[in-house]
Amino acid sequence: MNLALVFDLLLALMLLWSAWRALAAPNATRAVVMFIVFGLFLTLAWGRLDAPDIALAEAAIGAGLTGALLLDAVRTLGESAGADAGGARSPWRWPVLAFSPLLAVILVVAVLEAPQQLVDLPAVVERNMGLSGVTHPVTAVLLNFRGYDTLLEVAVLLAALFGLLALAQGAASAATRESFLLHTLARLATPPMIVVAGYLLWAGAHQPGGAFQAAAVLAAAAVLLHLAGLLPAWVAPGRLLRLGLAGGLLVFLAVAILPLAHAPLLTYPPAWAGALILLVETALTVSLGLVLAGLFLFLSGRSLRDEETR
Amino acid sequence: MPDSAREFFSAVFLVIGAFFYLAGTVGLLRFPDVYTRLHALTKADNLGLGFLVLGLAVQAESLAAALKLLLIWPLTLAASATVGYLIARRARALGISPWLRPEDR
Amino acid sequence: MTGLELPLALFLMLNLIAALFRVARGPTAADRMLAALLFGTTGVGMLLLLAYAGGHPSLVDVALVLALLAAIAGAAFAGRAWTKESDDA
Amino acid sequence: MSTGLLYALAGVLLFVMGMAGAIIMAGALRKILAFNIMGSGAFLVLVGLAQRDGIPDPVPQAMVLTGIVVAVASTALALALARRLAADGDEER
Repeated sequence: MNLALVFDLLLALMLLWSAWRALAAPNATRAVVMFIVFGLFLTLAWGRLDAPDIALAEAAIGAGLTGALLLDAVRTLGESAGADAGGARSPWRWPVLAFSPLLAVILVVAVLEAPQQLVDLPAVVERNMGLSGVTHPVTAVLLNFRGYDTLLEVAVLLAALFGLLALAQGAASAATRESFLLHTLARLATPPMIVVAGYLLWAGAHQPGGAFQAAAVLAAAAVLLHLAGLLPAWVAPGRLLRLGLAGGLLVFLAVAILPLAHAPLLTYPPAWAGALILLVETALTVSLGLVLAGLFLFLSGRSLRDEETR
Repeated sequence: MPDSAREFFSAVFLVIGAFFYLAGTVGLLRFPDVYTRLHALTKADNLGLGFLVLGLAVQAESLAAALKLLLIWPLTLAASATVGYLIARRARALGISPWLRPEDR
Repeated sequence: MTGLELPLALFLMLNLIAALFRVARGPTAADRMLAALLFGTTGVGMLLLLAYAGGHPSLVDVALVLALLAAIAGAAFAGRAWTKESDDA
Repeated sequence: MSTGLLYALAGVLLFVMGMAGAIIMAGALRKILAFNIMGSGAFLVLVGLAQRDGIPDPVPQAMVLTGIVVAVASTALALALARRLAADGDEER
């Protein structure tokens, strides 16, 4: 019996089961806890799929950000917000439940019958690696071959944060004094988190890692400091914070536009590519770290209950 | 250390680690209340992962790789101690009373 | 590589599946969270085993990140989410 | 069956499950969870299908990597919307 296949099958079943429980659990806390478990299984699945870059991002975001965001939302939205249980009242319930298995069968057949790719992308990437300025293929795709995707994606992240800022209302709660133990842990864990973020940023050029994973770890450090009462929630961004939030996108844009005089957008001269990628990644790490931290820190504590108590 | 000895120690430590994971899981399933289950959980964190990391560090190719592995352990220790304390404190604040032996009730 | 890594990873996976029983049973929200935390530690262990079982060596980095952030969900749970109402139903 | 194909099939089922949940579920928080599950399913299909021959493909991996970061940003935005909706609903009452 092939042990790896057994492992994969069990993991796939656990993915489906935890997703199912996250949807069907009778109250919000349970649903969120199951969703955190789902994220863990997903991290393992990325590991099995030879995608350590994604596993790193999933681990950092799932454990550091999504969990805290959703658990905070459980408190502020209230346990029973919007008749959370099961959703038995939707008029679409039966049609959707009847149609879903059919759709699943169609999609499964489509996946099984999917034609081979016309272009052998891994080979194309492999051939062009010499021009990319880095030796890790995922980083080469992310910041060189498909750089414009990443550029726009950074803009999308910033737009999401702006949207969130426009919606946030009510006073953010002040940081509460948490227990001495959590305090100490946050103080002890933050320096290694920053070191690990720096390591991931540096490693991205030749092995899995890079700006996104490093930024997620930095944001997680901010979340931990806030939970420990060492970092107050953000109310409105001051000038320095605004510069920090937008800086990564601005640096990326500048690097993208500069070669326009004699080449298309985002074509780095191969000799400079490595240095330019490191520059962009460093700026992105700081900026995205602030953006991702902002997603939690601007939201934290602005709640229904604050409205009620006023 | 010769390779065969390294493999032997590695295997022994890995199996001990797996045993403590099993112990943690059994405790989580069989213990009567939150407080005792916390105790079971931290066995998996402290000893299970500890021995597992040790077992892998023995067979690591370089000192740096072994040190990276060994760094994971104290991080998990600190996290599990803190979270264990926070959950126990919260449980008390919510008025969950600890389980007592029938004769002590 | 001792050849034990993959079988042990599978063993830990079976352990997790047993622990799911606690997630399903509760009774308090904390019991579910404890199981989730056990999943975290076991996940770290499995990633390390997979890394040494011939998988990608940087899975060790993933395990390191997971271990580094292990306290966050638990702290958010104890500090924010767990209230009397979480244990109903 | 290759590892890639196995997870692509799991991804299909997660996608359908998430989609059904996003339509049926009543609570905002559940809808957000359902959307996330749907997205994770799509990510698994994207990477798994490209790697069904067992060769890692960096192109979908890079896309999914950024996709995960965008997913958490949209989750946060959705949670902010849900809070605003809940707060406004309270004022009207």
